[in-house]
Amino acid sequence: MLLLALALALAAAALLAPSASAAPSLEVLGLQGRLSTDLGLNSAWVVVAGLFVMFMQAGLAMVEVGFVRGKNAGSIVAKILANFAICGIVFWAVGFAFSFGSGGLLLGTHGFFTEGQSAFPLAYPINPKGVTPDTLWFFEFVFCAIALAIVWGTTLERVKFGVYLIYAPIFAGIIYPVIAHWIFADGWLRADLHVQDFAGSIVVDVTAGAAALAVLLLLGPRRGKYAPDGKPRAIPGHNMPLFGLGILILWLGWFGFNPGSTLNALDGRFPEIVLITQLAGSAGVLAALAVMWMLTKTFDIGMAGNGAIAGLVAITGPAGYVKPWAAVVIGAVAGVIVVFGVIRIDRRVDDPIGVLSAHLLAGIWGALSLGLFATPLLAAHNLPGSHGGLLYTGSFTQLGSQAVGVIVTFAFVFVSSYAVFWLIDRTIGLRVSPQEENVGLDISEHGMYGYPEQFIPSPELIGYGAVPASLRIGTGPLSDPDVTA
Amino acid sequence: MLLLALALALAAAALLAPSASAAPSLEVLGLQGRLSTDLGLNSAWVVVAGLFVMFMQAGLAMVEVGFVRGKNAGSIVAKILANFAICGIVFWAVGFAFSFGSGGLLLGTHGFFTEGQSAFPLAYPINPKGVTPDTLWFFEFVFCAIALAIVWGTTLERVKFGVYLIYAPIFAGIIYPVIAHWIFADGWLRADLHVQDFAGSIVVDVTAGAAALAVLLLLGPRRGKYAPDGKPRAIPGHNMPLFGLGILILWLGWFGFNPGSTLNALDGRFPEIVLITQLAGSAGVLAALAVMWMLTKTFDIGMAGNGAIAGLVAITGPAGYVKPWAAVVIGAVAGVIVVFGVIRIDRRVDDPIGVLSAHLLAGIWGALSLGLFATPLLAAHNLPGSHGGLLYTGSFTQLGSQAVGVIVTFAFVFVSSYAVFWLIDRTIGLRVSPQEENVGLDISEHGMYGYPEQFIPSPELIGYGAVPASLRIGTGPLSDPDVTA
Amino acid sequence: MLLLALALALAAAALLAPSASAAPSLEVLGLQGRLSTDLGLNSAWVVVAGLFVMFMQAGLAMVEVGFVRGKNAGSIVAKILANFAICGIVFWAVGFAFSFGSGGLLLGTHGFFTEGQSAFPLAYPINPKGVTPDTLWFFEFVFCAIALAIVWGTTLERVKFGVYLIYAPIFAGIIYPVIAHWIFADGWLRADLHVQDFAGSIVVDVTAGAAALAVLLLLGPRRGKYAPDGKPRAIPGHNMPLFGLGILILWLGWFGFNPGSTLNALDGRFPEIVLITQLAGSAGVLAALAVMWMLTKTFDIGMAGNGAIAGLVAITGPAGYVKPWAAVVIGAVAGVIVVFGVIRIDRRVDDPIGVLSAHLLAGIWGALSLGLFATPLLAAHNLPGSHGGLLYTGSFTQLGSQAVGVIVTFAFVFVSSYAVFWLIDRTIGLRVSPQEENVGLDISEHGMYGYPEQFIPSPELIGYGAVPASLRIGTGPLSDPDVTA
Amino acid sequence: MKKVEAFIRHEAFEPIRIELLELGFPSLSVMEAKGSGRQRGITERYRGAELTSWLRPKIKIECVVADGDVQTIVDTILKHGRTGNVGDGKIFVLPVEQAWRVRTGESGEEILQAHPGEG
Amino acid sequence: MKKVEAFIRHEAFEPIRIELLELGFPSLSVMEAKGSGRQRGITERYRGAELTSWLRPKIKIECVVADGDVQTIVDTILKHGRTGNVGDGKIFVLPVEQAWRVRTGESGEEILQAHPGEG
Amino acid sequence: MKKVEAFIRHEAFEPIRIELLELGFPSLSVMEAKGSGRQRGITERYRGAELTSWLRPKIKIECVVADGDVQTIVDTILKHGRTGNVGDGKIFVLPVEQAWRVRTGESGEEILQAHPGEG
Ligand SMILES: Nc1ncnc2c1ncn2[C@@H]1O[C@H](COP(=O)(O)OP(=O)(O)O)[C@@H](O)[C@H]1O
Ligand SMILES: Nc1ncnc2c1ncn2[C@@H]1O[C@H](COP(=O)(O)OP(=O)(O)O)[C@@H](O)[C@H]1O
Ligand SMILES: Nc1ncnc2c1ncn2[C@@H]1O[C@H](COP(=O)(O)OP(=O)(O)O)[C@@H](O)[C@H]1O
Repeated sequence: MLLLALALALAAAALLAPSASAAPSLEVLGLQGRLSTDLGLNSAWVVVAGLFVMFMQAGLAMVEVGFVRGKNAGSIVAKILANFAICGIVFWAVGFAFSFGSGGLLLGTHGFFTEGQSAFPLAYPINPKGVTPDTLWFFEFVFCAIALAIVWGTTLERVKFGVYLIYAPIFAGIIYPVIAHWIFADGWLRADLHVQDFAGSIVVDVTAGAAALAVLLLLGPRRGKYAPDGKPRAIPGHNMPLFGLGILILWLGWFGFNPGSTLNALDGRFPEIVLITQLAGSAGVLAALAVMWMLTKTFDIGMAGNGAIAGLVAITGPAGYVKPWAAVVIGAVAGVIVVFGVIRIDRRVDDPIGVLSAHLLAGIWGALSLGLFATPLLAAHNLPGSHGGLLYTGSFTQLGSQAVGVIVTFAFVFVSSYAVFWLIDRTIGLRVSPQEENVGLDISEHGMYGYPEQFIPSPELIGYGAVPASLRIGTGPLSDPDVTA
Repeated sequence: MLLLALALALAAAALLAPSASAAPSLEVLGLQGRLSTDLGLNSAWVVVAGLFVMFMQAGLAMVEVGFVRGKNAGSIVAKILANFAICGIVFWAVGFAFSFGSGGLLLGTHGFFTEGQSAFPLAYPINPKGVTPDTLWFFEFVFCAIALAIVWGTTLERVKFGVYLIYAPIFAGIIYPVIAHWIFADGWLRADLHVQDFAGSIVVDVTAGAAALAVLLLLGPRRGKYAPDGKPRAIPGHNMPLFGLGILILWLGWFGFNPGSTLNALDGRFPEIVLITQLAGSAGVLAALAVMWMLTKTFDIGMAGNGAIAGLVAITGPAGYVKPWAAVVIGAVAGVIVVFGVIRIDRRVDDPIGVLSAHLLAGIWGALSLGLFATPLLAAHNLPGSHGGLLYTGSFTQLGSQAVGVIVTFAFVFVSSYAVFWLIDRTIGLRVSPQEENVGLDISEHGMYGYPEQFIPSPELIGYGAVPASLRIGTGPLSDPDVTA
Repeated sequence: MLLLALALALAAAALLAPSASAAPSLEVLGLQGRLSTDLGLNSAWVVVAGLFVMFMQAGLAMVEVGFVRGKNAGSIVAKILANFAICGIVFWAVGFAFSFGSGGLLLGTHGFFTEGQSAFPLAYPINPKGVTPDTLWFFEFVFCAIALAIVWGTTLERVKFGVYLIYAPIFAGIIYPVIAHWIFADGWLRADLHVQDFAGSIVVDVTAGAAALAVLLLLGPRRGKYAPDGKPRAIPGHNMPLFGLGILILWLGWFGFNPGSTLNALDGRFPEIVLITQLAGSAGVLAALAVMWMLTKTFDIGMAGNGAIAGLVAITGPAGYVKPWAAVVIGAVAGVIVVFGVIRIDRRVDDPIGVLSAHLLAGIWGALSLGLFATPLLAAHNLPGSHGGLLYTGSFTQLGSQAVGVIVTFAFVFVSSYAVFWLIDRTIGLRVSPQEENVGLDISEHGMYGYPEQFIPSPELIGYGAVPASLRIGTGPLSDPDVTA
Repeated sequence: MKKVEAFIRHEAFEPIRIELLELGFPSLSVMEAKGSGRQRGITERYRGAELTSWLRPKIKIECVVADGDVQTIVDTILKHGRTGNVGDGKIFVLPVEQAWRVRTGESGEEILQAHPGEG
Repeated sequence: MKKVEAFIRHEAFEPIRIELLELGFPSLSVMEAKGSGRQRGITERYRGAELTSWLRPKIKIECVVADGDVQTIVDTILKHGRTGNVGDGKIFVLPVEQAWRVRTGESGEEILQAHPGEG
Repeated sequence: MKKVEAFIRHEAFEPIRIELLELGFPSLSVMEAKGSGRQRGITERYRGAELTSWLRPKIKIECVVADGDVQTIVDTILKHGRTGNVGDGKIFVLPVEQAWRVRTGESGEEILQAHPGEG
């Protein structure tokens, strides 16, 4: 009802709003068939790239499903759907305008409800080599949505469902847009400090990681995670095959994430970024496997997957700035970071899928690595005024900018998110009761197990026993003598 | 054997058929490198969009797997593969010609076996802004295939496998093509009555829903679904994570479904349709979650997914005709419809995955909503002669056309499908025996459980016990004292 | 550490290597916005097609997960990730240069580390109608990666993890590149003998099958597979739904595999190849289902999937050479072959997922079928100097070439792989111990079950029992009286 | 005290449970079991190879009752468990020497079922 | 010899196992069971329809011991199994007539638990 | 009548079942169990953290036979169950007072196994 009311209000507002722009609108141009082939090509490429990024929702869902216990597996599904749904509406209504709308160094102030084509300086027609505003919306929306999805990784198996419904609009409406505006659009970090982030090591991963840390500190560990003596204990996820499927989907999605961030199919950059992305992911897997083998003499499945993510997260920021060989180095270092990160962090705080290691730490490393390995040519191409990395220029300038970008982002997101979560904790509460946690979120929050046949006694499941006698058929010739109807 | 014979006959026919067209064929033009960039771009975009639609087969498969009991999970796989396979061959041989071949108001009569490029008025070279005929074939084929897949949603866990093999060719060969011709191509509903359906709320969803209802009425509920007093009882699906994966894959596929239906990457419309699709899906999820929470105080996972589907189904018809704000309204209403639909319908007939609510009801709503919210500009662009919606024009004309489109489609598909299913029921029978239903379709129709380790006693599974003594190795130093070889 | 050292060495090498080419590099052209729209379009299409091929890693993973026992399901994930990772780095460092770098009839000798745009004769700027070198790299890399993944299909549930780490670099670095060079690039089989293989029935499937046979002969069957009297016994895979998901993902991927092999969006060929691919897959499913039904009166799920793969494998080679009707014949024959292949081969050697039938036999049939059904027009278009098939020309010439291509490929790959595996067997050993095999690879190689909750007693899993008394909360009003915290 | 152990078909359990509840016997435990007896094995097929299964799924009921209640329990199980086909199952009665209720630590016959007023 | 059979909550098992081990009783077996007793059923919801579950998951412990050890075992289970809420479970004791160790073929009371030195 | 209960390794069951069938004892039931005894726990690893498992999977056989058949059953289990390693399992014999066949309602010793001609 509330939602309907909101929708109708929006509708009214939109109908009344005067169409601000004087230039022939894209819509009219398109209907007249006057769009250029280049614009069509760029938009098609970026929409398709965005589709692969959207699919990362499924990837993350499967990773989380795989890494939680079976009694909480269903809740992941509801969580992903609700957050993705909220993000879609909020990012359309306000998030996109705040982040990519024209405005100033602090915040975009135009383009609410994607109204006004000229409100978006990165899109056509203001940037005639680019994509249509709706294309830009979609591509940036899926970024925001995956960042939001990552936030919750630290909260699995114990957070109240209501927390999503409160924080998601705030994140998609203002927290993420602020950072995106500052670093991806024309905000101060980019314009004044030349902070560089090709596809979001900072904007997506550091942001998500900072928020994930904020909620985790308030939420505390899962029951039983730490023995009375404080030693962490393994709470293994219940399904490695689905985890593996998730990792492969995420990897696939990254080929939309990084190469699509060119917002362009015509500058010849995106295929090389595909290669660079692959190399970093490869190196992340191999480094993580190797380190784990040295530590435990086993080839840890979860760590191999975490290594892939770490490598891919780390290359996200520098993907458009570095040479292929550097991608191997960046990915391998990320793979090492993630292993030690997971093991160390596990001693203190309970991060079920490794968000703090694979996203926050690897994202920071990725942001800084750009300051080490960016070639001057690519730095200049991507942002005139920015600098090549230490390795090429001998100068710490870009590295310093990167560090500032990371610190500012972390501070802003952590503080604002902590405040929001603190308020939630003081009001409706962040965490389900111990009883609910014991029995699992599927049954306590969603009324039904994710795997009913595993948890409900078969005599009570229709089709496995609970067929009332009155429905039984008589005896007769049976092919399987042990099956009666 | 039969199939081979058929194939050889086709081969002979194809070899003998004179190549009808006089103009230089696309094949020759292409081989000479004389195709235009625009045609290449359009075709590439539409093929890629079609790939995402094709992937919806996997999405629907996972939704169905998740929503059935474990003993019937494997049969979904065989079902999807067989139907998809049949549809491919039949839609190539005759379905495409009937639906999109040139001909008349009732049925296409040219272009069997995709022969004759000029037989397809919507494709290049007759429509030089469009796509190649094979591209059109693929895009329309995946639509037909998903419609066919949806039909079976009401029949899960009790229908005979043979039913698919009989009905699938009829549906893909004639039932679906008739409707597609009438509404998508140059049939009477579109040409004379200006029925509008951008991407198939009617053609795909009402069609599938009508056929699904026909077979359901003949088939009856699953054993035990209704208590002796007639009260419906929950038969929970066995796997919410795979259900969730399926929903996300379907959502992804919808970004091919709707935006790809522009059949064009150059009119600038498809990115906005991406946005509109997302908004409706979002609103569907949130409305369904909200309504269920009001009804039961739980966040129902299955309903969240059904809400997404309902929102996406509803926007399928009007996607190319409405403003973004209207998509929010359309999706939210669909989300409400689906909840009450599922609950009410469950009292009377047994629809395991909610086809009648999420596809039939939401599809009808989507078709009608176009008559409410279509903007005059977009209506004129999509089909000269059609009208804007009630909200803009104050006229019921388009709404009336839409209603006629729904009624005609429902009537034609329901009656023809009912006849076919009635005949099947009277001959080989629609339904497996009660014993087979009890033991599950996996074992009774396919000879093996979908999850053998869950149903076969471990002592009888090789590797879990059934290793004959003769294969055992002697004793020796074992690292795990409890494992002998 | 080793990896890091390697990476740093590579970095040094790359930094020092003089940029060989004199022409303005693609990078510079692109940065200046001087790339042609056609090049952008072709590259975008081929990158996207490559993404669908990359996704086949997930498809194969799910097929293998589905077809193994639950105790080995997790190991599939680690296997896929490790092989994919290794392949990425090795194919970048050397594999691509050996296969597609310019050089001679035997091996490419330029373009290590993808350096030197002019080193790749199939790519722009040498072939200005084509794609950028990085695009070509990615597309060919995902081919190599899937071939490598297929190799391991015969070894599941008993091979040591270390074997992957040794063989993968050799396969991706030299064995596969040799065959790719000979048949896909400008090697002797293609240049001198006009062996034709559109998308890899030989290069991918015969290659993978030959290596898979080599390792299988050395490895032997799974324990208990053959009864003491030599009769094969069924070891059913544990998860048909994930198997089905895998098949559908593979099918989707094939629409990148075959149509993307045009390396071009502008010659109008790729949409027809989409149609042809679908027809062969369809026919494969239906033929396999039909034959199995005749043999066993059940609709075998696994065989339906194997039939799809066989049909798709068989059409891979001739996809760009034949008419649609021929695709139906080729696919149907492959579907028959795979059924008898699986059943016969199962009597002698233990091939858990049917690599030898669905890839090796179907691949050989596909390669030969090109010699039967290739139209002269398309043969000439694809490779001037090659011949149409027997059916059109009455000549055995092309058929003979195809047979030579198959034999040479099989011989080279089988012998070289057998040698490598023999060496591994004699040194670290190919196979885990009987105890490890009994307990499953997940626990023995990776330290944790793929489904911990299925194998670890619930009282020992945190959250299902093992919460120490000290963490229990007191009594109080509980909504579910049976849950204490 | 006696322990009644019964191996029955899954679909027989629900009516048995309901009638026992009505008769004042809410307390019992069940377990999944597999059994072989007079019924033949069934043959499954997997990609052409065969697998024969001799054990069929059953529910095992365990219910400890006072000596005088044994016949009631047995009769209820017999009444609802019978289809007349092989595989209907078996009932066994074993002696029990002592019983405790964990919640209170009480022992003896009176703890076996819920007290009339408690239920 | 006696067989102690106990139906308990899952979370009670771990401390019971640990204390029995310390007391010199490492040998026991457990099974998953579902039980109904005084606790009420719970209601689950699935897409608007209801499903009532009367059986709740329990762990069944089976432990065969010498006659004199029965009370120790029972006491340990009572100690850790009690939360005071309905659903804590029951313990039963049954007579056992003979026992064998499969590994050696030995029989008798002394095979029930590991010998002190064997561990 | 006696009930033979045996906890054995999974891989021992198949030969035991076959030999019992040949000896005229087709009727038995099995359940999954987990046990601890003299065997040590094993340690699993998950992303760097450890998990120790003390309980190992076993099959529990339950077979009710006439008094005179106990030794045959026990011998068969001992014969095929023994590998000589710790963890081979245990066999227990319990008294049974009465038995019914659900299919016919008959009771007594003769219902325990299939009649010679019936099988
Ligand atoms: N002697 C026995 N000991 C243990 N379980 C038995 C015994 N006899 C039968 N059962 C159990 O009862 C089930 C049904 O036995 P069956 O012989 O088929 O019954 P019927 O004789 O009524 O046809 C078996 O699957 C098994 O679980
Ligand atoms: N008479 C009995 N026979 C078999 N199992 C029983 C019996 N009584 C209780 N149980 C088992 O004990 C569990 C707890 O029983 P309940 O009556 O709830 O305990 P309490 O009386 O302590 O509240 C039940 O779920 C069931 O598994
Ligand atoms: N006293 C007992 N009570 C119940 N089960 C037992 C007992 N002793 C052993 N078991 C079962 O037998 C299995 C093997 O026991 P174990 O002590 O390892 O045998 P062994 O002494 O031959 O090495 C255990 O896992 C457990 O399931």
